[in-house]
Amino acid sequence: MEPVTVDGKAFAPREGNSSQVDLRVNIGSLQLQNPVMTASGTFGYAREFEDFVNLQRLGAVVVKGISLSPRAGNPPPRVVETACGMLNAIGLENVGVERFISDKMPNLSVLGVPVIVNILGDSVEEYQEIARRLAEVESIAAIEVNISCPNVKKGGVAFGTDPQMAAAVTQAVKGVSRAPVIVKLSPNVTDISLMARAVAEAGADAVSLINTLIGMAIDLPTRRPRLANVIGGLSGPAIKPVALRMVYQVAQTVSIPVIGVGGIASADDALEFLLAGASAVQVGTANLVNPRTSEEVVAGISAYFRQHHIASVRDWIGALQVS
Amino acid sequence: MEPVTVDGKAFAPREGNSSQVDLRVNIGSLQLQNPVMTASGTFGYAREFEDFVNLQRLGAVVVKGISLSPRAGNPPPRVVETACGMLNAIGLENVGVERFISDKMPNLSVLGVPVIVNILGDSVEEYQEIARRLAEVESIAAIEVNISCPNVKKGGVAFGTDPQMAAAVTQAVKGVSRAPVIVKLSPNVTDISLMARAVAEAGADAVSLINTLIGMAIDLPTRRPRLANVIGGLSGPAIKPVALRMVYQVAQTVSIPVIGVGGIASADDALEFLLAGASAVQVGTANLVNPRTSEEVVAGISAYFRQHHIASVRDWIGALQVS
Amino acid sequence: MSQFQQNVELIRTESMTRDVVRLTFHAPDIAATAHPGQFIMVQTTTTGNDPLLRRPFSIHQVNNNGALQILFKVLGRGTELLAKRQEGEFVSLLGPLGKGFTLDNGDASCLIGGGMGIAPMLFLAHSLRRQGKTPTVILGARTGDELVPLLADFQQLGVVVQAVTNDGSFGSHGFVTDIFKDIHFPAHSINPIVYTCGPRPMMAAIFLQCQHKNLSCQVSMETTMACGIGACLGCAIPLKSGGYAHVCADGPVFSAKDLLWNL
Amino acid sequence: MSQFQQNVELIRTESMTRDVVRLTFHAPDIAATAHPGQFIMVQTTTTGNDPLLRRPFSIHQVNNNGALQILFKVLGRGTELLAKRQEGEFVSLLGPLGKGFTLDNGDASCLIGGGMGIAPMLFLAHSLRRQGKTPTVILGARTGDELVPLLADFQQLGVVVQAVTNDGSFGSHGFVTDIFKDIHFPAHSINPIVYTCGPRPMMAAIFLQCQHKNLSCQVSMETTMACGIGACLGCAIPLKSGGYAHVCADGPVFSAKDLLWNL
Ligand SMILES: Cc1cc2nc3c(=O)[nH]c(=O)nc-3n(C[C@H](O)[C@H](O)[C@H](O)COP(=O)(O)OP(=O)(O)OC[C@H]3O[C@@H](n4cnc5c(N)ncnc54)[C@H](O)[C@@H]3O)c2cc1C
Ligand SMILES: Cc1cc2nc3c(=O)[nH]c(=O)nc-3n(C[C@H](O)[C@H](O)[C@H](O)COP(=O)(O)OP(=O)(O)OC[C@H]3O[C@@H](n4cnc5c(N)ncnc54)[C@H](O)[C@@H]3O)c2cc1C
Ligand SMILES: Cc1cc2nc3c(=O)[nH]c(=O)nc-3n(C[C@H](O)[C@H](O)[C@H](O)COP(=O)(O)O)c2cc1C
Ligand SMILES: Cc1cc2nc3c(=O)[nH]c(=O)nc-3n(C[C@H](O)[C@H](O)[C@H](O)COP(=O)(O)O)c2cc1C
Ligand code: FES
Ligand code: FES
Repeated sequence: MEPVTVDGKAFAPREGNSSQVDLRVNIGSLQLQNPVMTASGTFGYAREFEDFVNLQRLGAVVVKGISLSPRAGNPPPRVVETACGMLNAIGLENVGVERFISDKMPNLSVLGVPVIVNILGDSVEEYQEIARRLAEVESIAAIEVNISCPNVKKGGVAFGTDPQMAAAVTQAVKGVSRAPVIVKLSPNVTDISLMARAVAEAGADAVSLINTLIGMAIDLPTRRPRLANVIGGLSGPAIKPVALRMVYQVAQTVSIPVIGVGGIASADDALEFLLAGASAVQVGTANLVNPRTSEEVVAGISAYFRQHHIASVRDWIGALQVS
Repeated sequence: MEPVTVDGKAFAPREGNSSQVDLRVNIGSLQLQNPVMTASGTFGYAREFEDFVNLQRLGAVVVKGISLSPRAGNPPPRVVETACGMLNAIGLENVGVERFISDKMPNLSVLGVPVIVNILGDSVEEYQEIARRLAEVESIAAIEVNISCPNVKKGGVAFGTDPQMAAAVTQAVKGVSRAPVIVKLSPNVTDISLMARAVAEAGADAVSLINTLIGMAIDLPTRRPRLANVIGGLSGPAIKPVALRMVYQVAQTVSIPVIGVGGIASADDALEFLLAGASAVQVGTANLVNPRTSEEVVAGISAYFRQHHIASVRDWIGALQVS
Repeated sequence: MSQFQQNVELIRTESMTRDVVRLTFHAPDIAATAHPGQFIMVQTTTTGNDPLLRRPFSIHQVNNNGALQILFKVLGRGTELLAKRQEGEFVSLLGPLGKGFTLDNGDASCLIGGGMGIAPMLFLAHSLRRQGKTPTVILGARTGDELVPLLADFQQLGVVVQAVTNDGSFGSHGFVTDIFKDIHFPAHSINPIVYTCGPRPMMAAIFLQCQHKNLSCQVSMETTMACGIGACLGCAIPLKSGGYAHVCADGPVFSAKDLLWNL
Repeated sequence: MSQFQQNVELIRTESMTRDVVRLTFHAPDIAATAHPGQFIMVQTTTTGNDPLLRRPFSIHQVNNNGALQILFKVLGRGTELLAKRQEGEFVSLLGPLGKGFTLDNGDASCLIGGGMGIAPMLFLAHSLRRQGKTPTVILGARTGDELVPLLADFQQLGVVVQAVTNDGSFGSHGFVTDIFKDIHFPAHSINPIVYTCGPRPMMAAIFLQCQHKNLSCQVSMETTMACGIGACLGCAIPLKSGGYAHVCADGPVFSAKDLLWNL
């Protein structure tokens, strides 16, 4: 078989069965069979999707953010649709780390798919304590640290907007975690590369981005905010251009793997994020619209690579042609 | 006529002819007949819209950004559609301040609508020099300072992301400008309130927000960025939730008027921005889709106020009910 | 408890009133497993991502031939788009979703539907009849136009419908609560039960009456929803015991006494 | 030079091939003021903001009864949506836009349309015929299916069409350039002119031949556009003299010699 040249870059087709493509990627010490994950908070505890998705086909599932103590979440309304997107203010409702380990993990660990646990806290100590508890659970494939939360000890400034605080959280979690540590970056910053560099230097094994953009919606008839929480997080196709730009930017800044998130709803979307330099992607809001999306993205990437004779996803990652 | 109570807040209907509503707003020393402007870069030099809009019905028109010297702009492609939005990388193509004054202003000043001139520069001195030249033109109603540009003297950091630099530009322009000075804020910052406060303290008569979010799009078949400039500015309905949130936030921070921009395509959208605390609004991308939008927004606000017995737009501005 | 995501054929569209539409789909898998009170999430767009989210609708009726109906009022963009879909087109449905009405425990029941809350009552009445029960049915609407086109379907089931309209244009003049006030179950009834769906204030008033009458009351609740399958936690509803339930997974039917009503 | 934004009735839809569609609107104001080579911007959505922007199409033909036609290939979401619109529906048009072909200066002309670049050539041929001129017409397409349905309209105008297909399935086998190569205007022609629209490489090749033949050449250019009315400066095209022109306002028809071709 001839090597295929695309815009001057040679893509070496894989030997042997040309209908097989190598989709494996590494996130720190974790090897995934393919680069497609689900995004935290949009895939429940995975079981909700068993009727729609063959979970074993996914690269990994990332579960809803877990805090030290259970949280009831925000009063409703918690979600509102916007143009090509949605705002959510779930308020990080979750069962807390203890019940997560006792009630949820046993179910999760038998699904045959790597489970990544998203965590959140109000202080460095809280993040660390959650990570310490999770380190006891062997079947956890990785920790994803959601740093978009406000630091209650530092006057409520979000960990995700201050490089020093983000580095401190990363270091604290990394220090106690057995599994690779992914730090999930907030897009609500002036320079996301700065944040990425800070957490990379603090020892993060990977970064994922983007979390939601902060937004708001107003109900004209009642003259009130449409979310009880007033503001919420914007996600969905509307934010894809912002996510893609930030992934491109960060992938050029840090050498650790970048996981692209934001508005991915199809294999084409995922392929674009990989081109921009992401080593893996997460499907978020699209799961809520079409619960089969994540598996369709895996299948679509395979089909595309077969059709275009791309032997390995590693040849594709970062292959964007910028003249 | 009875005063109307809406959610506990009394709206006093205007005396006399109840079908007339008072839409007048003040931006610094400038009084506008209504709060609806066009956004810079989306309304050409206004003449392009004469077949569609009765320009005299608008509050003001804001013209395309003007630099000291003419700029050719970026190579194509310069625009690309995204989900409920678009990216542009026009590259600030403009005729330069001299030809603007000699060729464009004579036409603009006879339109019967206040003309606001958007300006941009690579250094504080450049901004000031443009403002100084424009100060000689009496018919200019206000200057809008676009601070999203990189400061070439300070290593290319955008004026719009550094409070000190933004304040310096504001002060410099304000010092030479005869007309009120509006500073247009970038949303690509961690804390837009900080930026607003900095320019307010430096003497800005008003702030307008938001400019575009930085985004990117990729063309899968060619594996290239879809904009020749790689990155561009995201605008349109997709960004409305972000704009609304920032306007709400800034309106609670500064006491100077806030002009709301971002995804406004209807009177309902405009009414929401006014509720959130904007004293005026700008219609941007919507002009490109429906060139009549700006006039329709004016008419729609009037109709809504008449129907709901709101006597004056000043009773509506900031009337959002947050419990 | 299987759930399906399927592109199914729209086999019949009916304009019930100016702004109430009934759609019939050929959706045998969903129809076969559906229980009364469950709902489906319907994709409203055919191209593009705006509106982005599916819309929830109670299952109005199913039959053995795989037909599944929804009945809805055109309110905004999503329902507008759905109302425009033509027979023969395909529509993506997700369902059956949520927990429906509990049917088994009582021998006497009263079904109270108000406005579009009538939608799930047809399926419920049908299922109760199949169990050999004869529920009392109270249907309320703003005006007669919204009620009349629905009566025949209930009557076909052999149930007696008490109609009430807010404007008195059909049936009694007033509200469903005015009728329910005077309903008295036979003294020997075992676990008599009230099923209701409609505007929140209506359901709250019915629940209050049930408390006085010592009747158990099942309510079908609405919230804004993103996913409908328990994935996003967007559809929270406050519980009397504190915290929240999720309407799409724990409901939409709840025992009224478990909810926080702020009565 | 008035421009209109109007909701007009779609009075006829024609499937020319599997993916080429012709739509006829009743748009008397736009039709009455349109010049060949001008275009319209068409709204593709009926609800929602996705796709957000209008799509540009050359005016294919107009008549005295206010009919206006576009001819297009289904490529992406916008053209897909347009292809689905039904007769009797209303569509928002913006036009006539841009600067069309210059008709007045010559007495001999050759019209060369390739692919969807054929679209504006019908209107142009029609206008030239009304001026009593008899243009030479070369139409090229990938395959015969794309050409055949269009021939009758040109023939009705009384012009001779030279057809060429890349696959040889109809007319000559090859490219429009192969035909044009052998076209020689009468020696006494005053300002003979070549009008062309099609893929950029085709137009570049035609322009090159024109330069050799010393013929003036007008090209109708495409770029991505947001507004179509000169407001956004999105549709830049590099000029030979440096800087950019704007296709929607300065074009879409340009004198080929003014553009930067990178030949
Ligand atoms: C479990 C469940 C079952 C439902 N069953 C039915 C049914 O059988 N028949 C039926 O007609 N409707 C039913 N609804 C409500 C239905 O989902 C909404 O009417 C629909 O989503 C509105 O979509 P839209 O795009 O037309 O309106 P939008 O554009 O989303 O909104 C238009 C206007 O309607 C208001 N609105 C939106 N959703 C609701 C709502 N749930 N209740 C009241 N006002 C609303 C909005 O605030 C807005 O003012 C059900 C809802 C739930 C949660
Ligand atoms: C002045 C002008 C006149 C035109 N006249 C006609 C005409 O008469 N008939 C006709 O069929 N088309 C014409 N076009 C092209 C037409 O506008 C596009 O085909 C259309 O906008 C595609 O829209 P879409 O939503 O279907 O495709 P999109 O979803 O926007 O794009 C789908 C795919 O097509 C590609 N594409 C998009 N636009 C173009 C383009 N302009 N050329 C080539 N590929 C493109 C995209 O890169 C993408 O790969 C004209 C364009 C201009 C600027
Ligand atoms: C309903 C909802 C809940 C979310 N919860 C979390 C969460 O608990 N932790 C987290 O890090 N991100 C959370 N996110 C953010 C997503 O994981 C993702 O970063 C974001 O939605 C952007 O991707 P998308 O556009 O594909 O949805 C949530 C998003 C949504 C829509
Ligand atoms: C094509 C285009 C050109 C623009 N040019 C300018 C400009 O010259 N100066 C400026 O301050 N903003 C410019 N903007 C930003 C708009 O004025 C506005 O702030 C932004 O588009 C958000 O509003 P919208 O969503 O209503 O378009 C431009 C926007 C677009 C789409
Ligand atoms: S709607 Fe998503 S959990 Fe209920
Ligand atoms: S498309 Fe907007 S200026 Fe040409």
